[in-house]
Amino acid sequence: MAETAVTSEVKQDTTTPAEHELFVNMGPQHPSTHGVLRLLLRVDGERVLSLKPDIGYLHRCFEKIAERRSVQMVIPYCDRTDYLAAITSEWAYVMAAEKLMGVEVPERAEYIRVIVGEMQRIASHLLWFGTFALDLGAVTAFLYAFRERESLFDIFQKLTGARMLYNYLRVGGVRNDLYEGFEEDILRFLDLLEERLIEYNKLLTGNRIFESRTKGVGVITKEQAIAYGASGPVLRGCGVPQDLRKTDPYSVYDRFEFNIPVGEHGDVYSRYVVRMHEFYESIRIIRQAIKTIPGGPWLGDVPRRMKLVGDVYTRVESPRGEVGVYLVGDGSDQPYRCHYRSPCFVHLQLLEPMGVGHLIADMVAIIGSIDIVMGEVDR
Amino acid sequence: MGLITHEAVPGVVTTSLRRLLNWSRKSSLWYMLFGIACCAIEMMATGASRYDFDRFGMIFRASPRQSDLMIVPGTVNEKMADRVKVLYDQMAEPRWVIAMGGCAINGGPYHGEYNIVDGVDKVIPVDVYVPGCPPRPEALMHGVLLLQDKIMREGIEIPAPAKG
Amino acid sequence: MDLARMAFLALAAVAVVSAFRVVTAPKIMHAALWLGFTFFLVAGVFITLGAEFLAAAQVLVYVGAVTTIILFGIMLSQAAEVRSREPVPVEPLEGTALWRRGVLPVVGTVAFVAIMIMVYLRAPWPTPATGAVDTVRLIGSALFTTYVIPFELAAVLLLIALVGAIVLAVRDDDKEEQGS
Amino acid sequence: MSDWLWGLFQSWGWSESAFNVVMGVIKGLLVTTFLAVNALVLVLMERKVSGRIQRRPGPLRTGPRGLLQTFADAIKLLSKEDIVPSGADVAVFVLAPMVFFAAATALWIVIPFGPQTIVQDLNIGLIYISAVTGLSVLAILMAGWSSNNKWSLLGAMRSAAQLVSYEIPLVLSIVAIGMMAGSLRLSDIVAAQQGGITNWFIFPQILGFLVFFTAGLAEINRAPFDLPEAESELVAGYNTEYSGMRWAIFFLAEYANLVAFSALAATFFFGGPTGPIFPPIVWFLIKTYFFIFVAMWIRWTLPRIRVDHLMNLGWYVLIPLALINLGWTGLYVVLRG
Amino acid sequence: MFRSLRDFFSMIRTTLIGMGITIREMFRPVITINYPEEQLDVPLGYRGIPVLLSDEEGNLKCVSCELCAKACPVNCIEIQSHRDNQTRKKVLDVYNLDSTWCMYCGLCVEACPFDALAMSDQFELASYDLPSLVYTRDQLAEIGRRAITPTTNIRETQNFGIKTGGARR
Amino acid sequence: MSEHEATTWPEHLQPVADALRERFPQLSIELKPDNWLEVKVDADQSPEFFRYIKEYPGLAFDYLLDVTAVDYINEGKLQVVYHLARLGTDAKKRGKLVVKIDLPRDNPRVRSVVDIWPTANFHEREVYDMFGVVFEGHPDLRRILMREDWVGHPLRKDYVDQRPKRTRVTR
Amino acid sequence: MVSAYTDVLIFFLVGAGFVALNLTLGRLLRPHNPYPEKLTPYECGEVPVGEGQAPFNIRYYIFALLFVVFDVEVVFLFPWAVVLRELGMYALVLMVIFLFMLVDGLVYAWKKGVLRWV
Repeated sequence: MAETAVTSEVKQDTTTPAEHELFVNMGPQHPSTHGVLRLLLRVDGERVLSLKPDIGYLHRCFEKIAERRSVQMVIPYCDRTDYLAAITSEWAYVMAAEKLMGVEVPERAEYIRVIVGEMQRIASHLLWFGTFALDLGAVTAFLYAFRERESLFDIFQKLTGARMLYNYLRVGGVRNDLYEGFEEDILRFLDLLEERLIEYNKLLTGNRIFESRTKGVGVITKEQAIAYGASGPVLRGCGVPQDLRKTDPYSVYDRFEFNIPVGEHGDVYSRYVVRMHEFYESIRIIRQAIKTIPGGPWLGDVPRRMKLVGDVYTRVESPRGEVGVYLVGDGSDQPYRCHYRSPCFVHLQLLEPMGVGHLIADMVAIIGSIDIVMGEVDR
Repeated sequence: MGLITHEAVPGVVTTSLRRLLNWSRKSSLWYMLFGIACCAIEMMATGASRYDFDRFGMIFRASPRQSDLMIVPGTVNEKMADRVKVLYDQMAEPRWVIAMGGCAINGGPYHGEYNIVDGVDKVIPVDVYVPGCPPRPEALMHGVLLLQDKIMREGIEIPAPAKG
Repeated sequence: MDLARMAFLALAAVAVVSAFRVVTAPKIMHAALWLGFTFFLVAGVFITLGAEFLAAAQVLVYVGAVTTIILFGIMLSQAAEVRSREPVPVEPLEGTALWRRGVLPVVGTVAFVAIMIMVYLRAPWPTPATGAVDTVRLIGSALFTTYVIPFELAAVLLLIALVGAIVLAVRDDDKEEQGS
Repeated sequence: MSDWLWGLFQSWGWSESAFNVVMGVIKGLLVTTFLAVNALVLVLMERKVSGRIQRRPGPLRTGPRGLLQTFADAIKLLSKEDIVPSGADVAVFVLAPMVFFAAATALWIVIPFGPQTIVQDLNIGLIYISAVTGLSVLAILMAGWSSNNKWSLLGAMRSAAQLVSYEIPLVLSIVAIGMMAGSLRLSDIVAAQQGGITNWFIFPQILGFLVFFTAGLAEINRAPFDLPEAESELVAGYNTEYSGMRWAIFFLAEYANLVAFSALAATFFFGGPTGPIFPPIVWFLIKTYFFIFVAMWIRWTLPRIRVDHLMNLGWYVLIPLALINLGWTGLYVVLRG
Repeated sequence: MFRSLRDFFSMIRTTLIGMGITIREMFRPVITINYPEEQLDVPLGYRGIPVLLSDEEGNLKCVSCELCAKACPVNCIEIQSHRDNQTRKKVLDVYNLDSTWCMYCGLCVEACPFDALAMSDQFELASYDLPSLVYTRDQLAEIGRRAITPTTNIRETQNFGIKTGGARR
Repeated sequence: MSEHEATTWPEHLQPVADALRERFPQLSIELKPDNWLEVKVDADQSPEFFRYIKEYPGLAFDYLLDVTAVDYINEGKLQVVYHLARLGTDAKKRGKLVVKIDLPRDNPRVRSVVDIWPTANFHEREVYDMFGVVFEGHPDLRRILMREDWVGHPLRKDYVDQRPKRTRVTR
Repeated sequence: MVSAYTDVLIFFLVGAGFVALNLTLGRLLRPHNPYPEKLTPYECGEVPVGEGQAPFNIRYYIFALLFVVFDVEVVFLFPWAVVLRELGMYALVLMVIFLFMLVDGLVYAWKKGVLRWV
């Protein structure tokens, strides 16, 4: 069995063990590393002295695959990069392809994209809420979040035909129109969610144990966050109001009214609060979009023969941060190169400044707070 | 070596004891909390309230020592393959493996790519294959039911039902 | 010979064997566990002598706390051979080592046993308490009437122990900070 | 029955001591059976309660309504391979669950099932309880140390520090009970609370109850103090390497401790196994299971507390509170005579 | 210390609030679907395994144009056909769909110009061995026929709810 | 690119272009969709360039989005692509910059930017892993996604998978 | 009185015996198939790195030390609890003095910060 260099490095270190220090492997199979993240911890008692993330346990060659498939065929693979927010990863890719091909997207399609994108954000945040609670030991909150997620999935299923990986966005629009009765379904769900969010807040957010576990833990400064290229709730938790939907609006986001929730302290709690507020903002956006959605086609005019020319970088605000797709075309219908910029890949580097000096128990909270999806990190 | 071996031993006592053992094993399949990719999320959803694995007596254990069932939920790549093997080895016998999703069965959508191990059965023996990408929770539960059938037949000569 | 006497002898004998194992156990962890077991047996001996309060205190303090502290000590110890789960190699004794490690302990032990026997022979032993006497109540009354001063002195002693422990630990920490 | 046996023994010409030994063994087996049955019920109850709280049915398919679930679990665990990891200290590894379970069993000697139904009504009952609960620290340290596993070791150190820290407030709150009753005998404590709800110790001892309940939860490793086995942090804590029956023994002992804790809470503060209409054993079960339910309810509500907060809670909050309670109880006892 | 005390009591207070929530949930009905006995209605348009559809006479609609196989991102469809000498029509001999490679994306159905393919509601595909996971023409056709029985009340053009053939407009 | 194109740029990008030209007069600047400015830089010029755009107050590109590479096998070059942005809600100050550096396919080497933007650490490791581009001055240039003993750089167009075949394991 | 405590001994033995019985019973039923890979200590799927047992920080020791001190104190408390009613205020005052000294030590420990968990 071949050892990775990280392992051998640790082996070198352990030949001269410092006083009361212990090397601990957290992952790839660990209940709270959200998949197959591996952390190499050097601990003194339970205090983390240094840590190294080791990734690649879910590297699935997405970028290579994209080079060998035609444009439409890549979309299902995009789903599988960030499998918790399939819509937003599709969106970034589809936008890039549209720009390269010069395809116009009908207005209705943009509205539908915004609606499903925000639904996806809610779904992703619900899962994050659940797993974060589970990491902190609150099993019941986890199951409650999944309960709500299932009712959202019912809508998704009716709309797209799948539970998680939708393959719903198309170059030039979306796959199918909203079904009849979608409006009632989603509005009913939003009402329910608002009710349940109060419950979540009572159960977890207000809880003293929860507060003491999250406040002041995993602090990063604004400067650190920017220097490390953080985005999404991690950046906003530090007080930087950076949200592509507002700062660099794509699609029709500039037509909706919503706020960018911003944290204060850059700790786990701030990130948590930012995400909890984003639920409400997403609800707001969906309500507005449902009210103002125009009629018309949901799929634009797409040339039968697709040709990708040039290169383009598009970015989309996913639930985890900024997803970017760098797409290069050479005139054929297959991307010449498709690079996927994942926010969590970048955030992983922040684990070290966040985690050093904290306890192992805090590591769990920190990993949960940056909401890692390994499929997206490793691609 | 215990009284109960993997081979079928004829006899009323051993058979009924065997049946009891199989019943207990199939009714209390504790699965290892082991998430790899997309399917892991569906696995979690299966454990959640809507579908509830606990109805089958299945709860998750974090340590492989205490788990009976390893659900491999996701793509196994070259870097992960060794770890999967180690984890499987560390499970206490009797142990079973469900390959969940196309990727774990034979690479699925990623088959043939560099770095992808085409199926977890190249690394560890698999008992039940559950295709889907990812399989719905019901599909996974269907797989579990199949596994329960298989466990019930272990060591007893009951003709296997026609596959379907 | 009644049951109590029998139990006394049996427990004492096992305790001696167990104490012997404390000294001879090749692994320090085992030695510590044997020690805990010995304490436990001594508590049993106390019971056969009618000192149930003392026995419970023995279990509470010695088995529960002192053995724990020893186990902690082993786990915290920096020396590799102490922590090791492998047996400690036995070296032959020679020269001054023989004197220091071989003869002296024997002399000390003999002297100790002699003193103990003397004490045993000369002390005015009370008759063993029988049946329903509430030893706790007796001890309580005695503690707060006859032995008030020693009782309060015990507090002082404990305080000193506490402060001493803290000082040692803190100093150890300081040293580390300078060292590293 | 005991009289009849005694007669039988006398007719055989056996001594009273032999009779006592035989009776002891019978009682021991009875209590062990009681614990095992309780554990079987509790595991199911926990899964059902957690299920209901989470809006799902819990075990359903094993036996009618899932009632046989724990039997299946037990048989499976019994027939599960037993792994002793390489590099483990085998003797200690094997011994640890024994010590843990033996301590859990021995605790039951002084717990009253009825006003007079106690295995042995020791007149140092309260000290005995304090002493025996302390033994589990040893077992956990043994388990964590001998496993040759880092997670086990971390879990063991954690739980040792936790148990050690919470033992003190627990014992201090027990001392206050002794003061209230003026005796360390559990039958006396039950007797002191006879005669209606107003005599229950919960009222003067509300602070003591708070301390006892919190420290007790920590002492038996129940959430939110289940740090030794914190799944999301330490995999499975000190029993990470234990499989099959050995692990089950730890599990069993923890449930035995939960029952003991609930029974003690009922005995100390809620009048013990007495009450109107029903026989004492029914009241014993009602009160005990009430606290078991509360413990489960708490477990499925709260997130896990962090280890340093746990220590702070123990040393900065519970011990001062316990001491204050001690002073208050002293005044109460002295002034009321 | 006073801070810790305050924390302790606020901890107890918030715990009681949380317990209020959980006990309330406890007396609400369970939301679990008791799977093998009862099953969630799979919505119209759910993407299970792709199946072959037949016309009223029970003949496969497929004309072996292989567009689905070309549209498949994972090449999970294997088609073999021959041209019938009399009718000059292609006859489908082999239509193998590897259900393990399939990602259930529905692109094949969208590519089919003849409404001969649809995503079914069939997802319980688990099996003990690998070969049985490759679905043959007849198996797929059988599932397809089951779905257009009149009881299911699904319009033919919308088999399983998915618009087949040219979902473009 | 040429002067007359520059006049069609959105107003807020003009100062950025001016600031770039001020120091690097030869720089070709191109406008891409979504108001991205694209510049091509030589490998030996890159350290100076990156430091300048980070530290010059008029530019201050503090936010490195992405580092990646493209293997143009037909042109015989590897192109490393940097995407940079400035943070801020003020639309006036926003600017987005694409920097492209062409490298030879055999022995591609370029100066690391980890000391300027720490976030480049993982990105550069990934590019090294996938393309074999060596980033000089990188603190820890190891493979990140692939196994440490992996042979070759998979995202190169001429990469061939040379793994031995695995066989099925049965009980 | 001794007989009361034979039960204690018996209970310990019965408890240990129950464990032993179960393990022996299990031996008849369970498979036993150790091989080196199976016996490797669990470390989240990795091959273990370094020793399984490293020494811990000395700070942990303080908790044990404090525990011993307080345990001894508790031993004094129990007899006092029993006789408090008879002896009255006098014993209460004595005990308050006694406890005061120990609390002193505890406060000292707080101030020194040795109760911080590492």
